[in-house]
Amino acid sequence: MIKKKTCVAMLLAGGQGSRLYVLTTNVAKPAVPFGGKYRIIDFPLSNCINSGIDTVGVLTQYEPLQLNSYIGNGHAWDLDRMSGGVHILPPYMRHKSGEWYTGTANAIYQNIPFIEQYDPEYVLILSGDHIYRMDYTKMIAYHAEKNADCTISVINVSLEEASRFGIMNTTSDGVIYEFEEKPKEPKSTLASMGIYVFNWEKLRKYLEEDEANKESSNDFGKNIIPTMLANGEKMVAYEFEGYWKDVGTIDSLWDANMDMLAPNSGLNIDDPDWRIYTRNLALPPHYISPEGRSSHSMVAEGCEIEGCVEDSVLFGGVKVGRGAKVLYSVLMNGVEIEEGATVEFSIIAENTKVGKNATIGSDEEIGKITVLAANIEIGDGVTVNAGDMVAENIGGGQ
Amino acid sequence: MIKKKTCVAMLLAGGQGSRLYVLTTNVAKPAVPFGGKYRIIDFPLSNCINSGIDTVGVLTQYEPLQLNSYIGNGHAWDLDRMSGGVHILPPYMRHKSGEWYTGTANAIYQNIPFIEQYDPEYVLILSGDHIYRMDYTKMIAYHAEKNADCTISVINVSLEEASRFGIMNTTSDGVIYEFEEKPKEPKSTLASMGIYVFNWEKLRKYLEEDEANKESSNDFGKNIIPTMLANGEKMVAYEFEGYWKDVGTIDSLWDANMDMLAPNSGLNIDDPDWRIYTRNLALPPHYISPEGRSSHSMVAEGCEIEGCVEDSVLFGGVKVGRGAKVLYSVLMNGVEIEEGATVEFSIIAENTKVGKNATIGSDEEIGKITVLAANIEIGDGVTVNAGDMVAENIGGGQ
Amino acid sequence: MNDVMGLLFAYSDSKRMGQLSVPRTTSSIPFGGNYRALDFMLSNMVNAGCRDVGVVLREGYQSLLDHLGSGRDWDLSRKNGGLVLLPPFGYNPTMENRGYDASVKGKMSALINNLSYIRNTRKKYVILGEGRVILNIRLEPFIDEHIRSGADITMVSAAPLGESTRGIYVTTDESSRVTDINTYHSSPGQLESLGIYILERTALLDLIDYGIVNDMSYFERGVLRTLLPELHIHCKSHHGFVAKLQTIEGYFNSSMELLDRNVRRDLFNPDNPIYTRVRDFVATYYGDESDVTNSLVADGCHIEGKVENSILFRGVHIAPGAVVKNSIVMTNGKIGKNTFLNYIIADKLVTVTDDSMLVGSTRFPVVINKGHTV
Amino acid sequence: MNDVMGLLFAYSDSKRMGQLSVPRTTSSIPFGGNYRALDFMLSNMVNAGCRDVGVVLREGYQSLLDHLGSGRDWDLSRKNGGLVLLPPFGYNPTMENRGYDASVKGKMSALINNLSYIRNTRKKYVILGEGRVILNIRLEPFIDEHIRSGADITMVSAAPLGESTRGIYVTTDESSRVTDINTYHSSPGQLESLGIYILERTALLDLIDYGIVNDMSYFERGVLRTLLPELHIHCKSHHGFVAKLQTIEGYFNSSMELLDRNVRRDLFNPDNPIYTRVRDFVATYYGDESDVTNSLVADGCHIEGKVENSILFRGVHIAPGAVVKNSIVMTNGKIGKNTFLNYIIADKLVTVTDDSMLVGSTRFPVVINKGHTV
Repeated sequence: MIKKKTCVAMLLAGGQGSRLYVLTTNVAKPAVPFGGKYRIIDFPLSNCINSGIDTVGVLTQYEPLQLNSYIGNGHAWDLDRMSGGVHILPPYMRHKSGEWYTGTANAIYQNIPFIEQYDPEYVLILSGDHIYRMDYTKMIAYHAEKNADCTISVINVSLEEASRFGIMNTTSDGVIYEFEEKPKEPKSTLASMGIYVFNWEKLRKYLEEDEANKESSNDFGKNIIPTMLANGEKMVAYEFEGYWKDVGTIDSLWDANMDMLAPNSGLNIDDPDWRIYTRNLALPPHYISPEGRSSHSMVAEGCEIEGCVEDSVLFGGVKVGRGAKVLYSVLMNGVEIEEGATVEFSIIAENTKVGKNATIGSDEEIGKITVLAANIEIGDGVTVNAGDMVAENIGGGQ
Repeated sequence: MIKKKTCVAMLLAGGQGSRLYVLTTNVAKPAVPFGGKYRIIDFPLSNCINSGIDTVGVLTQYEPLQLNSYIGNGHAWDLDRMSGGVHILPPYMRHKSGEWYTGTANAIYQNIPFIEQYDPEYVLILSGDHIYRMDYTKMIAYHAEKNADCTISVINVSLEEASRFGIMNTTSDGVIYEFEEKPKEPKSTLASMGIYVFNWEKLRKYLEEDEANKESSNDFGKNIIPTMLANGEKMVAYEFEGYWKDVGTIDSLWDANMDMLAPNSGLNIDDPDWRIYTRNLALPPHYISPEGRSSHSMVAEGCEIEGCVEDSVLFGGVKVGRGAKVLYSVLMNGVEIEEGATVEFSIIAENTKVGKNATIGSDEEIGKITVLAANIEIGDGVTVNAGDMVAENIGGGQ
Repeated sequence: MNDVMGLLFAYSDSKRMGQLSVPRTTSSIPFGGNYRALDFMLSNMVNAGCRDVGVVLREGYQSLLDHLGSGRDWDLSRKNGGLVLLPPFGYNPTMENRGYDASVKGKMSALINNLSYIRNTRKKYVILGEGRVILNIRLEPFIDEHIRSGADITMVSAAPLGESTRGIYVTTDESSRVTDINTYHSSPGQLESLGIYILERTALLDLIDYGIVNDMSYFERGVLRTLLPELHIHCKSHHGFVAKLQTIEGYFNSSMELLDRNVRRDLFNPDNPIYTRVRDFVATYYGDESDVTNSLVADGCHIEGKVENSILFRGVHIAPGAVVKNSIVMTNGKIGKNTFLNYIIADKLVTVTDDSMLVGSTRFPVVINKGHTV
Repeated sequence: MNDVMGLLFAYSDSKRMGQLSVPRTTSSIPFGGNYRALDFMLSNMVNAGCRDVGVVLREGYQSLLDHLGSGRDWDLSRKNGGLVLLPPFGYNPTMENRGYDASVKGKMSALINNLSYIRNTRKKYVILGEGRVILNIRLEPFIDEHIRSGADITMVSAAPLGESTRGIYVTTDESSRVTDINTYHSSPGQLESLGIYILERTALLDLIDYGIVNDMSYFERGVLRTLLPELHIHCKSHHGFVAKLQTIEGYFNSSMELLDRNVRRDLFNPDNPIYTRVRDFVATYYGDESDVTNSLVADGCHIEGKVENSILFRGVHIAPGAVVKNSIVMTNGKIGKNTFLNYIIADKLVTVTDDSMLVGSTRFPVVINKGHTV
């Protein structure tokens, strides 16, 4: 019934993503919409199937329902396999007791039986909040070639940025001899991307030991990796070249969406040999009316544009009324901007309505992104200031 | 993406099933094997798809992994739907807190958002420990015709048995006016089968009120049904005719397996218009050697029979060596009975080995079923007494 | 409604669809930016609760096989039944059909060849439909009314579609019962059949049997017409948008109607969604200099030029300086720099090289063949 | 091994399979209680990591379409690629093939007709196989050795299978390199090709091109033989059970070999499982009076009589008093009361009425046609 797999991927879908504020009130971070058609989790899932990895465990304990119904049977990502496929793994009860995941390592520890079913050689640990396209098979081949116990994917960042990341200090042949979390004076610029390949036998041993250690916070970065390093296991850095962005904050999420519009950003999703898959909405083509305009923008299916859209990303079914202006903004599925409204430097979540002649955000304070939560209504003529986060309806009379 | 459904089924896969002892040490009760090819949960799932209900939530907090990997993408039951399908629903974390299911009603309460996605008219509540074939559409049609708020499926039991069940006292037109849990002096013989149809709007209201009541144990039988009755909601009994058996104990599980062999038991699974679906194991046909014999038995794929099998149910890949005897027993997948061994009135769980000339159970004390747990080895010549439950290896020297 | 099956006739012999029907059957012609013609009736059937749909193929069906696949994108991939492709060429002298003459034409022939499928799919009702008829229709109320009315057949009709010849026209009495059926030309007050019939499966089997016994070649003007005195055919009108693919000019005009907001609301009604094969294109990118007005644009396009009153299918590239007016560019078309297109239908995978100019007219839209470079 | 595709030739022209091949192509003949012939090579390919398998059909493929469905039971149902049914009749004069002569025979013709599939499936290696060759072979070590050896082609062979004529026989040197290829008759010391070839996809494209340019009709005795001086064909032997369906007698004898425990262990090796269409039958029921010895019995049977040295497919009913010896009863056969069968092959859905007696012989097993009542 269950076949042996060379590599099983475990995707840490993580917690609430509180730095995305109102965007994750009812949505787990990996399910946050991105780039006109996608949700963040589409990227690691698509990378998996494109890399030939067809067994993926998604570790989550926050709002698994939505993730569960989004992922469904996995067909959208071709992960509806008879053996393997994609499985949502919330914490579960064993015998008389159960416990929540206490850390990233504990989440994997609690799912050892899931992994053991497939008797894999390697386990690939991924996280659910990064936008990137990566062929994991190359990393696994590198891991095998180097005969490593653990391979950590790293990206070269600027020296200024380096102190914000976990930095890998390596010898000339890529072997990691030191790991520094957010070093004040970084010795290298190789930042961990939070993507690990482990020999499964080895990892299981460390997970079990870590679990037995009451002092441990059961985290990969804080406990497993340092312990393995200290024990002299062979840990190597695999340098990734290409676009990679953590979209865990409002600013970085907005930035990454804008990167969709910049040919030089390196974020090229339109590659027929490396499709990013997503759940389909069965919408018709979008329509631009005689008065409508769209430039330097991405527009998805089902939109109806009668106003002016510039430098923006419009998800499925967005409506922009006559005379309305949408500039440098991200409008998620089903957002409606009524006649004469202006939206600038904003992220508006799903199905929210902006009334006539309302003003959302402004271009006067660049970098201050305005955010409207999902399913709310902003009344006619209302002004929402740059940088505000709106979680509830605002009536037109206010 | 998600379509409205007329009826959503919620399957209470329940707890550990402790009255099945060693059979549920690592397996949730609904995943216990039954009838040569099936697991208990195959019955309600097959009933659902055969009744045209393609959206099923499986509520579980005990060993969801195995249930999850057993159900996979739902394809075996044709429940791998793009909209709907089968979903495992363990308890999950909301915002900062999460809680385990405190009772059957609480399990549904916690999954109100799951049900609301499909905006159903009716919700069908099922439990995961009964063997029966039932067309739920007839029950739902009856519910609609009677204009009921809640319809409870009942089965006519003998007066002696009645005090072991929840008994529905009804007026002549089937309206329930009283519900008695295990009455000492039953007024009727209509026993609840634990299958309910509710108008969803109504049920949701009662779930919410029940949740607000700190005194409640959040259980359908103890709280929701009595409260609805007390409030004068229209509750009707739908009388089911056919085979129905709770397989929550060793004895009833053994009985129900033996019913597979009795043409008059009413348990006819071999109906091409009402298939019971199960996960396929990709085994070849079974083989009976020149010395082998099988009579009044069910034998599944992959078995190799060189001994004598009578009045027994053999699951996939069972091996019975030369001179071995298997009588009135249930041997689950991959069990091996070596040469000369005798197995009588026993249930042997998956992949367990019985050594040469060993003796398991006896026919001297009828009704005393012997149980061997999964994945253990009983040494050559060992005797296991009638009624014993064996959870660990027994060496041949003992 | 689980007790209904669909039977979709996806062959057709419209030679007047010209170059568009060379690489495919009419039902497979791309329409409306995302779709193939038969997606509409197929989705209507699925939305009405059909879990079994037989699609009757004949010639040029390879493109339909690719498009439909296992039926999963319509949620019709089932262990048993679901989407079943019924090739008339799969005709075998099995016992059921033995002795029947399968050499008759059109719908009658298709029905006879698929007798065993119709016999073995044990649903109470059947909806017949045609892949080349494009409309969005919620069929559940029609089924309910059919059951209530007690009619033998419920037929869905519309005001005559104009351009067509060979339509099936019906005269009805004041109770909407069909009193006459004719073909080729309509008389005033007649309605045109949209090829959608709702009836009990056993009634369909009886009609097929009648056709076989009486050696009739045609379903509507043969079997139904002959039986009119005893057969209660209830005619119910559909008032929304309808396109019936028969000529290139008609195809072009029906496509352009989609630029009307009311037509889109009707045909793309989200309460009765139209499904199609999922292709996983990205959203469409509009460049700095793009200028698109009154156009319908599918996903995956990359637009740097000017587009007006046009329909762009998935993955179309419009280079800077290109001007595309009153045109239809199908999937993965590449329109080069400084080109000018007016009244053009570019089939799939067409490349228009830089600096080209191609002009047709409303009455004569010019078709560029699939895969061609001009 | 994700970088391998399979190409399975599921047509064949064995007229000597008699009545068994009337309702189906040879690759679709039921074998071994649960299977169709091509399940074996298809499973071998899937187990070797092929996620793309093209199945080349020609005539009588309706039963294969039913059997394979969307490919899901082999886990080959994919959004892109997966199991692809390649009908040679789907031949279109597309640009790739234009000017090529597709009127040549057999494997060469099948390859030419499916050039665009082979071109577009961007895997590095291809495994060619034949649906009528029944064996269980772990191909991954063969692929590994192919890559290590540097050979152009790795061919899987076995000792000549005896009964066959028209086999492809090869002579090899001491390094197992093929030095000669001939057909019809084998010389002492020669090996027979099992139709399994492993090579790079681009190498296959080159060979097809060579065949086209030189107007060759045959793949092995034409293209490969001609190129032998420059082509390094590495021959590797398979030592397990092999059946190649060519005659009814051979089919019968190969089937009966399955009653040998060692043959079953080899052919049904659980480390290389053979998949087939899932049919959801119950386990087999043995009645009080049943008496079954030395027989292979699939699921869903209901046995009240005596069965000896036989193979029963799924859903076979053996009534009380029936005696079935040395016979093969295919799916859903009904054997009536007090019947006596010896050396009989009953095709699917056969009914043997009460009190009948039917006797063939080892050299002449009697076939009862599909669906017949005798």
